[in-house]
Formats: sequence, structure tokens, C-alpha cells
Amino acid sequence: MLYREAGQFKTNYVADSAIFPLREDRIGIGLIILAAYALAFLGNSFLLQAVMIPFLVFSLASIGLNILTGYTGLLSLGTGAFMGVGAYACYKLMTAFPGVNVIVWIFVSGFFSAGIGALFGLPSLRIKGFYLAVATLAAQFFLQWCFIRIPWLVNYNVSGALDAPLRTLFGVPIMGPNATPQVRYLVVLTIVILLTWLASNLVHGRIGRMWIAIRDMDLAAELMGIRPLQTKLLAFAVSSYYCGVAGALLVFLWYGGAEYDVFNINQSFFILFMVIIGGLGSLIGSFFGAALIFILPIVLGIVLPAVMSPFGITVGSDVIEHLRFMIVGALIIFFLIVEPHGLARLWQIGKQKLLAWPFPY
Amino acid sequence: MTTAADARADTFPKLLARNARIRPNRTAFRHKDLGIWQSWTWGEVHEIVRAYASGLQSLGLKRGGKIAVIGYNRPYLYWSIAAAQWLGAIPIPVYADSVAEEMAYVLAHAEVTHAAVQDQEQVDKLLSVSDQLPLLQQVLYDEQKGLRDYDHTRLHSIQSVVEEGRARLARPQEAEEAERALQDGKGSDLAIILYTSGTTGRPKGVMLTSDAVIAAAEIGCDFDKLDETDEIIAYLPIAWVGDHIFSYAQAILSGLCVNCPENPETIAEDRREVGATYVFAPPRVFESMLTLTMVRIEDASALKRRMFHYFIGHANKVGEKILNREPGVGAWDRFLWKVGNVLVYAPLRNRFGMTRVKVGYTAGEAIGPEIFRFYRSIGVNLKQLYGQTEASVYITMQPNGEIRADTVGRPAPQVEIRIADNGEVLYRSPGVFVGYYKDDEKTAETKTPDGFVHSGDAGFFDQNGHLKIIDRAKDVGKMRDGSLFPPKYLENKLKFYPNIKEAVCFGDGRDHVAAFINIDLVAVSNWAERNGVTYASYQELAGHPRIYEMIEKHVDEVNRSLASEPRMGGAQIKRFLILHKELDADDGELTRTQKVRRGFIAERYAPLIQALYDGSTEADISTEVTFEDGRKGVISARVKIKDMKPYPVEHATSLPEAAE
Amino acid sequence: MDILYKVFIEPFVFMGEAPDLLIQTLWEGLVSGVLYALIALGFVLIFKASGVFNFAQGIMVVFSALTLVGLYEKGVPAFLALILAVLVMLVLAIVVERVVLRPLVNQPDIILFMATFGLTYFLIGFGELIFGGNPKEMITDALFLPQGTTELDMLGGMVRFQHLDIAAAVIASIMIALLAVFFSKTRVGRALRAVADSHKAALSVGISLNQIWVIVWFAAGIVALVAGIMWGARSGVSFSLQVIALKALPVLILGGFTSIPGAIIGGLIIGIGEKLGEFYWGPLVGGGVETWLAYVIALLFLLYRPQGLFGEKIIERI
Amino acid sequence: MRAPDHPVMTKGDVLLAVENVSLGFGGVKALTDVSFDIRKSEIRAIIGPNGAGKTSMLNCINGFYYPTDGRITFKGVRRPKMRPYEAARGGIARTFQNVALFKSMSTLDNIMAGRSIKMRSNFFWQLFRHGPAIKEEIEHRRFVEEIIDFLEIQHIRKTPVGRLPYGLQKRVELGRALAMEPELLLLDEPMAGMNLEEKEDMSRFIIEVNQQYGTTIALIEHDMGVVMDLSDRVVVLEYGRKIADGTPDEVKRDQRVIDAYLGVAH
Repeated sequence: MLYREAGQFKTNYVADSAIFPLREDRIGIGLIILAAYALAFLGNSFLLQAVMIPFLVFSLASIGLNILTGYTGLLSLGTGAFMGVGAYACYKLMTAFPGVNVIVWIFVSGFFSAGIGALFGLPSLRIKGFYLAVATLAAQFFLQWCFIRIPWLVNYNVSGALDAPLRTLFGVPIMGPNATPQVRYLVVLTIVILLTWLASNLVHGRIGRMWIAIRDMDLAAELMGIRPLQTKLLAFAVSSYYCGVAGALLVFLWYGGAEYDVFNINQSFFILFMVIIGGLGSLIGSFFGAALIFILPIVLGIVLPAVMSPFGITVGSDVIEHLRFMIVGALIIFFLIVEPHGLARLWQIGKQKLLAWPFPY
Repeated sequence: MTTAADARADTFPKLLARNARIRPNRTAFRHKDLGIWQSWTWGEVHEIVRAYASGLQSLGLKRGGKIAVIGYNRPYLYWSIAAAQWLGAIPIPVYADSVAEEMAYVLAHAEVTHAAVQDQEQVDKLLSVSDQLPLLQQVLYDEQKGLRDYDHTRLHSIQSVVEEGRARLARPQEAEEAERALQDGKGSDLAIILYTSGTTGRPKGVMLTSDAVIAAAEIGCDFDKLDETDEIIAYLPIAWVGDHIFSYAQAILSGLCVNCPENPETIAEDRREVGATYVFAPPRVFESMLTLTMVRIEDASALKRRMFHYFIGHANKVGEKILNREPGVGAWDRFLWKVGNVLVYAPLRNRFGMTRVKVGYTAGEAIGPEIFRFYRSIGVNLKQLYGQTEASVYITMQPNGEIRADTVGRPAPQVEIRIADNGEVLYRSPGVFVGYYKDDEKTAETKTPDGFVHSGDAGFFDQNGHLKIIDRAKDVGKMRDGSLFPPKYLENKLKFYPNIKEAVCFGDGRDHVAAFINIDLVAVSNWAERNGVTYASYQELAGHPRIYEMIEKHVDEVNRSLASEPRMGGAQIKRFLILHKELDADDGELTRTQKVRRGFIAERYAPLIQALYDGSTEADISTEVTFEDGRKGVISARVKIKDMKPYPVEHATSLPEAAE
Repeated sequence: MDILYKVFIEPFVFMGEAPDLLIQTLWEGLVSGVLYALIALGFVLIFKASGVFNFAQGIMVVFSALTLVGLYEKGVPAFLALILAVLVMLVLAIVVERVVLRPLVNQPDIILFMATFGLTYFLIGFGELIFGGNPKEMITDALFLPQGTTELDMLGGMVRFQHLDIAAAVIASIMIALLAVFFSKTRVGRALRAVADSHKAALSVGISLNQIWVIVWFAAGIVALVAGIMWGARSGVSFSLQVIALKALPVLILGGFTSIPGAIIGGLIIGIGEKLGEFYWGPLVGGGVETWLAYVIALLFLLYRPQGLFGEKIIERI
Repeated sequence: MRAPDHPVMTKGDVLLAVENVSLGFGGVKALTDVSFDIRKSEIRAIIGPNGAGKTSMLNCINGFYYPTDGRITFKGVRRPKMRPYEAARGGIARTFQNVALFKSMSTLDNIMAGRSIKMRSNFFWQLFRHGPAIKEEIEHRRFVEEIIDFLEIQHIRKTPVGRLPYGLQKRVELGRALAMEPELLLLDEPMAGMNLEEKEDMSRFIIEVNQQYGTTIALIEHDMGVVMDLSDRVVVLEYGRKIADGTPDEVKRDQRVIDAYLGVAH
């Protein structure tokens, strides 16, 4: 309905293969980004700290897992651990080299998880499907064990926990207790936009096609000269990079400090659920999935007590947490049955409908 | 507004050179090829055409020589026309889908020595009839595919000819020669020969001069204020005069951009991508688009469907008035139309690729009024025009604000029209043709000594001075009192009512007009159900008094409208009957394309016709019928005949002779 | 060199020096191995009959135990609670068949696999919502499970056998044996095996596919309940048990998804392997290797033999 | 389309030689002692009844299986045990009996994926979709567009292939194989399940590929009419053994072929 694609013709291949070939989409994306930045100045601390920052962080992690599971078709249950690698690497780097700006270390820390991810991706050449999923559990449990048992990782800190030191960018504190949610939100937002853009470039080019080829029909892909191992390892590495950066952001720009336990298997699962509900093989779906899974309990936590209190029933936070598990579990089953391609497909259908409006197709 | 200053540019190659001078960097042609819209600017086109001309010269094409141009709408084929004209040779576009034999006739008749064709398919066709074309020397092709292993002694790719031309033009004397060839061209030279298929007989070659084509193109350009920002999509046969005027002549004249679709299968999509501002399509295109719309909307959700029908209904009420800027539309209706525009009309225009349409034309045959109104009511400035190859298209056009579904408009600027006694439309304009190629007899038949051309169509001017085409002139009969009797016109008027499926009118050489009516079973049985009319068979329903009453009302309305039209008042229906059976192709009453076979019916139902004219109130008839399973049987019936009261005729004989 | 010595020599020297400790470790490994095998059997049952890799099997172990204990805590007599817990597993099987399996029939395996993640989380949330999230004690007494310890003098030391462990090993073994008999001797069991081979064959036995799904899920539920009681008695009942339940996955990888003997042998390898690893090599790296050793063993094994111990070699076709 | 890079071979040279190849899976013998050759620029058909080992033969040729016995020589070099992608990079492309397209991708992307081995821009540029990456993307897009044009599938350029009818999918698959600019093109039943018109189109494309680009083609096909029309030479397998080898006419007259195959099929 809103689209006017008549007259939007392409006279060169660059324009034709653009990621958003339609003007209306470009405008839409621009507006969303603008609104996201505007939110930093309009939203209150609660919204930024408790909703937006974690939403963005989880979106980034979902993009990471989506590259692996959605685009390349390799199921991983080790996302939490790969996020942890990023967080610990970032901690070590910024405490060892406090002179270098922390933004640099956030980006560099991803490389460490990329390396570890690729290492655990090695078996993917020989094993597929749920076998591989079990193999990634090895990464999850082994790495988690490392976080606990190697005190060097936390600089022999007695509490065994990571904490965010004070760090600044252009003299403004962006990390540590003095950094305002507003500033941290802006930093996270910028990093997420940048990395989403890069991911979008990747999946729309040669590498993305190779990933999807492996996912859709791995034997045919190999018979076309696509090297399965390299392609899969690259997916593991890139995926883990994103997870690693997300992990660093999670600990240092959201929580401000955390223990190994935030990278447990439940975290892996929740990221996976974000990907499934958001849509396998869709970047925008990663955002949708993160929004639904993360924001749902927040909404529940606000709405449910308010609704129940007139009846004299108090709803504790533990009940909310239990409901969250139930709802998320049910949602997964629901989506797998009704729309296995997740919210992204609904979004796509919606767009398609608008494009074909008033026709149904 | 584009040409006055360039009076000297009296041929298309000269206009091309002018375009290259005044708008070298504007896009002239686009062709969706290899997935994107490959584009050429006027500067580039001029360079290519110039080189192409020189290359053609080296292949022996001379002033006055003939070159056939065969294929779908491809830039290089349009440039073949221009390059030939550059040399003073005469291009002869040929329908791409004609079979080899037809092609052979045209090419032999036109004595072509060269042919520029699109692809292997056309080359193969030419090769298959090469023995009938002794004069054909060289064949050029646009698309290489499949032709690599062909004998290339007389076969060349257009690109290679252009390259050759470029090499030649690098030499000063050749460049000079090219310039001289260009300047030697005169407006009075033959620009093109367009073969019209015609309904009967062999195709005739309509010869048009540059002056005529430019003058005609100018009529349209000025009328709709076309300029270099306009876009057109070229998808109709290049051998058809419409495409030649719209996609070639007007493009070069006003500098608008011509877009060639990728292939016939992708036209709908390509049309949408381009979003042309200047659109031309025969009625069937609009009709099938509308049908598709209605079919697809039925698949939409109930809510959407209701919304669609509501707003389309609203558009039907006020849309045209709003487009015509007529007064009398309330603020609320305007507001509703705006809402509808957001929800339905604009998206529909977008789907049709008509978002940017400034003006769209339909011509060639009569468009259904409801189809025409539909497009106008959703905000597409669709107009009808009446034209012919012999006129370089333009005869009448519809000025903004005076657009009606049932007329084809006023005479186009510089066009004179007069109506002959038998109702035939004659016209004279700067765009008329020189004559039929190698057929003086036909030329003399068609063209009067004072330069008027017989259109072959019968029509009249209504009270607003708009021409209304009623039928082919040869089909229009005369009644005993001399009034015109246009059977198809009457029948179409009757068939406009959904209850009437088919109508057959009689009146040629008689005192009054009488009609057979066939009811539409679906519509009428629906009506019967709602109105509590019970019946056991088609025959019973057809003979039911209340059905007669209903049909009588329709006939009465037709009579009233005929009475208000000049020269039509005499053709009012005095008596009618409702046939007891459906006219059926299986019984030979209709052609397989569902057209009435008037003569056969007259014979078969002779007793009924006699009854219609001898004043009896009913008649018996029995006819042999073929049932669906192939059995034959006889149906007998007694059919009632109704008398109608004619309306007094408003316009006696005072009709505007020739407007303008 | 020191590290090599510590890894490759010292543990074995230690084993030889203190065989009683070795026996003790092997025993503990054996008991947890049998229980792993029992959980893995639940997976195998479901996978064989419906091709679904039921990730939720681990959670069913906890959920069933929690139901039992939870009901008991609410005042239901132990015996009745046991029956009710069995019924709950039956209801669960029916609901899963209706809500999850039936709509997802003919979907790719991986989709069904992911659906069981959803089931897992639903059950966690549901169980905790009803019975509370705090850990509970297994009702050992009420179920007449033996307690206490037998200590035997053996090989120059004292080896302790907890009665509960003995009971667990015995009950688990009986359970496994029953299942084996069920599969090979009964009509339904044979039908189940037929389903694994071809769905048509199963229909010819006269059992609908949907019924078979309910039966296997119910059977897997009972297996889960038994495993849950045993594990619960040893380490308390809470959802942290799921981490233990997940250990069944490497067991399956070792044993193959469709093989009952494979599950048993895989269970024993994993159970004994991780106890040995923890006891003898764990201290080298600070302990706690039990959490991941099983997975790493499975992973290394996969690289060598992707189809598992008892699986058939996969010939890829195009 | 450019000719492949390797200049060594001229028309008529032996491009690929199969010598005494046997292949077994456990106890089952798929191929027994098969020998034949494929010459540069010819169309070579492999025919035989169902289960004759035709697809296994193709699988051996492109490295998906490694023969248990015998050897395969490609361009004069004995083929070592290799992974299929190495064979692909060596200039062997193929299509599959049951279409093996990447079903979520569009026609265009499927064929572009066939260009993967020709694309070299590094990860960094890919990341920014800039410089060499976009330049290369365009260059190959052009090439792919020529294939699309050649196969007359412009109208489905951006349609996800999963939605296409079977005949078009086969065409897209051929396009994807052509995108690799192979020296040897293996077609596994390119016309299976097609109607007459589609078969004619496909035959035309196969001949044009062979003639215009000199691509050597080995194909498996059941439609004997098509095989006899298309191929220069035919090798006949039955129960994993070669029973005849020669021109279509020779093969047609061979008594063993008539007994084993033609007699059954017709």
C-alpha cells in the first residue's frame, strides 16, 4: 500500500543488487535508525537501561547465531559460551592495556571468540544436525568450566566476577559506574548498527550465498566447488565474533559486571529461541526475536501484577520468571508449527502484502 | 513547443542530431537486457545511428533503397529505422510474429534489399523464404545467440555494422559523406512504409513522408505537452503505426525516453518498473488488466474485498468528476476519494505501473465504457483517440475535461473531418499518407481528389461536437426512409443491459427496426428468484410477461437515447421479441468467437422476422437444436411480439458537417 | 616433562597403589553410568519410534520426579503420588502427541528437535510454577528405598557401597531388561520397531501411528520417572538436575540413537570415564572436569566415527 | 561465455578416461571393471536400465565416490582420491537426477552461487561490499545474466527456485552448472519428468552449449530418442558392467543392448 515501486527501475547492477532496492524501504530503515538515536534523548533511564540496551545486545548475539544456524544451517548450543569468551577476552585486554580505547578492545575481543568458535566448529565437517548440536554442548560446558577454573581470566579477582572499569570515549565515561545509560545506549546502538550493516553485506554477497548453499544442499554446494570446511568454519568464526562482541557489551555496557553464570546453557538456549522465533536466516528477524523473548517478561512483569492485584493476588518475580519459561517454550512450539520461518517471515509477508496491495499476492 | 524553433529539422535523423546537440546527456532509450535497464543518451544514440548509417552504406543501402525491420521492440531496431532514414532509404517494419509466407509477401512487394532483424528466429524465417526474395542482399541481426555457426557472407551483426561504420567515419571523406546524406534528406521524402494487415486481402503499404509523420507526431506532442522528461514503454509491434508514432516519432521529436521491455513474458513487470508517464495500449490490455484485478481481488480477505468494492464504487460515483475537475462534488465525497486514493486507487495505479502516468491512450477498437470509466475513476488520465495508419494516427482526440466513454473526442488539431451521406467519416490532415505503395487503384479509392481520406468507419458528431464511431461503414444499412441503420451499434446498446445476453437487429431496407432479444439466463433467473417469478424452463422464463415488461423497459431506454442522437432517431426499435432459445454456436447461430451470424439467423427464424414486420402479436416457430450431448431435437414455441412507442426525434437532420 | 608424567604416568601409578580407590571410583562410575543409560534409553525409545530427537527427555526426568515429590509434599500419600505421577506422564504423552507431534509430522528432523527445546522450557516453567523452584528431597523412605552403606574390606582398603546406589543399579538394570523384552517380545514392542523401519508396516500391525507415539512417549515418561527417583534420591530434586540429564546426549552419540545396547554401553563408558577422569586427572586442572568431559569424549569420538558405536555407516547419495 | 582457461586440449583428444573402474559398497558391487573415455567437445551418453550404475559412474567421475578399483584419468592426469569440491575446481560440473538447487535462493542467486569458485575478493572487501567485492559481483552478475539470457529464464530471475515448476528448475540447475564454465559437464537425467516441449528446449540448450562453447558433455538419459539425437557416442551399462560402446547407430544395432535394454524399454 505504501510502496510505489513503479518507476524505480535499475540501470546498473549495483543498484539492482542493493540490499534495499526500493526507496520506501530505504526511507523506512533511515527513519528507524533516526528514531533509535532520538530515543537516547527521549527515553528515560529505565527504558534505556532495562529495555533498549539488553535488546540491542541480544539482537547482536542473535545475529551471530543466525549467521551460523539460520544462514549456514549449523545448529549450535554454545552461544552463551562464545559470548563469554568475548567478555573475558575484553576484560583481559582492557585491563592489560588500559591505554587503548575500550571500543577497540570490544571489537578485538570478538576475534578471540571467533578463533575459539572456529576451533569448536572443526567437527562440523563430519557431523551434522543434532550430532553437531551435542558437539557444541561440549564447547558450552568446557568453556564455562574454563571461566570458573581459570582465575587468570578475572585477574585473580577474589569474587571471581568480571567488573566494568571506568573507561571514557572523548572524555565521556562510557563504561563503569559513572557511565550514564544514555551514553552506553548510544555506544551499543552504534556498534550494533555498524555490525548489522557488515553482517548484511556479508550475507548478501558471495559468502552469504555460499553459506546458504551449504544450508540448502550441502552436497550440491560441494560439487560446485564450495569448500565445505572453510565455509562452515568461516560461519563459525563470524558467528562467534558477533556473539563475542555481544558478550562483551552484555557484561560491560549493560550489567556493568557479571559472573560466569550469565554465560550458561540457558543463555545459549534463549539466544537460539530468539533466532527461531525471529526467523532463521533473517537479520531483521534477529531483532524481532530478541524483542519478543527479552521484552516479553518485562511486559509481563509490569502488566501481570497490575492486572492481578485487584483480585488480591500478588504476582512475584519468580512467578514471572516461570511464566516466561512457559511462554517462551510454548511460543517456540507455536512458531515451529505455524510459521517455521518466524517473525521475519510475517514481516516479509506483511511487506509483500503492502507491495501487492490491494491484491492478496 | 518543441519543434517550432527547429523548423529546419525536417527529417528524423536531423531531429536526432538536434537532440544530440540540445540534450546530449538525457536518456533516450532504455532496454531491459541482462537484468538491468541498459541506457543510451541522445548523444550516444546519435553517434550509433550515424555510424550505423555509414555501415549500412558500405553494405550497399542507397537513397530510395528499402530495408525491412523485423522483431520486437529493441533499440537497435528503432535505430535501424533511423539509420536507414539517414541515408534516405525507406525502412519497412514488419510484424515480428508474422509467419514466413506473410513476411515473404511484404518483403517481396516492398522490394527490400536489406533486412535488420532481431534474432535467430527471424533470420531462420528469412532464410526459409530466401528463394522468394531474390532482391534481398544483406541480413543484419541484433542478437548473436544461435547464429554463430551460420554462413556470414550475407549475414552481419548490427553491432559489427556499427563498428564498421565507426571505422569509416574516422576517415574525413566518409564523415563528410554521412553529413551530406543527412542534409540531402528532405521533409517531403518518404520516411516509412507501414504495411497494414487489413481485414481482407493482401497487406497494403501505406507510404508516409517525413513531413506527415513529424506533423502527426507534433499534434500529439503539443496536445499533451510531451517533453524530454516523459517516459514511454515500447511494447506494441514496431510495424504498427501507433508504435511508430509514439515510440519513435514522438520520442525523437520531443526527446522523451523510450523503454524497451526485456521480452514478451516480462512486460507486466517491466511496465511496473518503468512507470511510464505516457502510455498507450489497445483496449484489450486495459480489459485484461481489469479482469485480472477483479479475479485477484476475489482471493483477498473479506474485509479487504469489501473495502475495495466500497471505494471502487465511490470512485465510480465521483472519480471521473474529480479527475475532470468538474464542480458538484461535495467535500465529503472528495475526502472519501482521497481516503480511497490512499487505500485503493494509488496502490492499484502502482500495480498497473501507472503511478506516473500523465496521459494514457487507448485506441484501435471501442473500449467498454465501464472499463474506460474504471481507469479514469481511479485517477488514470486515460483518453480515447481515433486514428488510422493512413492518417499517421491522429484523427480525433479527447481534450482534457471533455472525456467521455462513448465518443472518441473532437477532431485533432489541424484535422478536418466530414461525414458522408452514408455516415462514413472522411478526414484530411497534414499527416495523411501519400498513397499505397504500388497500388494506385486502392489509393484512388481511398483518397478523394481534394485530399480527404475515406476512413471506412461510420459515425456522427454528437451535440457536443464529439465524434461517435458506430460501425464499419459497409455494415451500416439504410432504412426505407433513408435513415441510417447501424445494427452493431443498436445491438451493443441493448447488450449493455446485463439482462440481455444477445440481440439481433433488423432494419436494412425496411420501414422500421425490429429486434430479437436473448435474455441472459444467469442475470434474469436471479432477478426472477428475487421477484418471485416461477418458471420451469428457459422457454417459459423467456416468454414470461414480467420478463417482457423488464426487457421492454430496456428497449425503451435504448430508444430514448437513440432519439437524442443525431441521425440515429430513425433507428429506434419499433418491435421486438424474446427468443425462446439461446443463440448457440453449436447450432451455427454464433461464430465460435461468439459473434452473431446475422444472415443465418434471418434465414432460420424467417417466420419470426415476418411476424415482426406483418404486425402480428405472436408467432410460432420450431427449430432444430443440437443438445450438449450431440443429440438433435426440435424446439417449438409460440413467441410474443411487443410494440414500442418511438420517441420524437430531437435532431432532425442538422448535424455539424466538419468541425475545426 | 613433568606435565607428561602427571598426565600419563602418575594417575596409573596411583591406581595401582590404591586399588580400593579405583574400585570405589569404578563403582560410582558404574552407578551413574547405569542411570545415564536409563535416561538415554528414553531418548532411544522415542527416536526409534518417531524419529524425534527428544531433547526434553532430560527435563522429563526432573519433571516427573518433581511431580512425585511435589504431590507428596502437598499431602498425597507416597503410593498415590507415584500413581499420579505416572498418570501425569501419560497425560503429558497425550498432550505432546496432540500439540507437538501431530502438527509437525513430516517436518524436517531438526524442526522437531527444536520443538523439543520448546517443550523443555515449557516443562521447566510449568513444573516450577506448580511446585516451586526450590530444591526438594526425594521421598526415599516413603518409597521404601534402602539407605545406609555397606563397607567392604577390599584390596587393602575400604570400599563403600551405598545401598541406594545398589538399588539404583539394580532397578535401572531391571528397567533396561524389561524394555529389551518389551521391544523384542510384545506385539506393541514389535510394532514400535516396525515404525522405526517403515510407517506402513506399523499400520499393518493394526496400531495407528498416533497411538504408537503416545505409547512411546508414555514409556519414555515412565523411564524418566524411574531415573528421576534414582537421581533425585542421590542428588535432590531440582531443575539443576537437567544438567545431569543432558549427559545422556553424549551417551547417545557414543551408542547411536537407535541402539539399546549402544545406550547401555555408552552410558557405562561415559559414567565410568568421567568418574575416572574427575578423580585421577581432574586435580591437574583444578577439578570439575565432570561437567564437560563426557561431551569432549563424545566429540572426539564423533570425529572418529560419526555414526556412533552401533550405527551403520552412512553412505551419502545424490 | 568465455572458453575455459586450460588451453591444452583440442577437439577429439581424450579428456577423461575411465579404466577398469569398479565400485563397491560393502558387499554390493555398483560398478564392475568399466572402461570408456570421453573426448574433448563431444556429447557422450551413458545409458542403461535402472540400477545399471550410471549415477554411480558420474559420482566416481566427479569425485563424490572413489573407485575401489581401477583408475580415472582427467586431462591426462590420474585422479587422486579427492574431495568433490576439488573435482569441481578442476573443471567438472554436474546436474542432479533429483534437482539439487538451493531452494530458498532465487534463480539469480543459484547461478551466482555457481560462480563462487571464480570469485576471489577477500573477506575484508566482502564485509564492506565495496571495492573489489562489488566490482567482482557485477562482473560475475553480467556473466550470469548471459546464462539467464541463454537459457531464456529472464522472467524467473528473482523468483525463489523452490516455487518454480520442475522443468524450469532443471533449466536453472543447468545454468548453475554452466556458471562454473566447466570443461566437462555431467548431466544426470536432464530431461527426466519433462514434457515434450521442455525436452525440446533442453535438447536445444545442450546442443548449443556443446557447439558454442565446446563444452564436453556426459549425460545420463532414459529417453532413447533424445539420446540418439543428441549424443556423439554412447556407452551402455548393465548391472554395473559395460555391455556396449559406440555411436548411437552402432549401439542401436548391438544385440546385447537390444536384449538388455532397448528390448525392455521399447
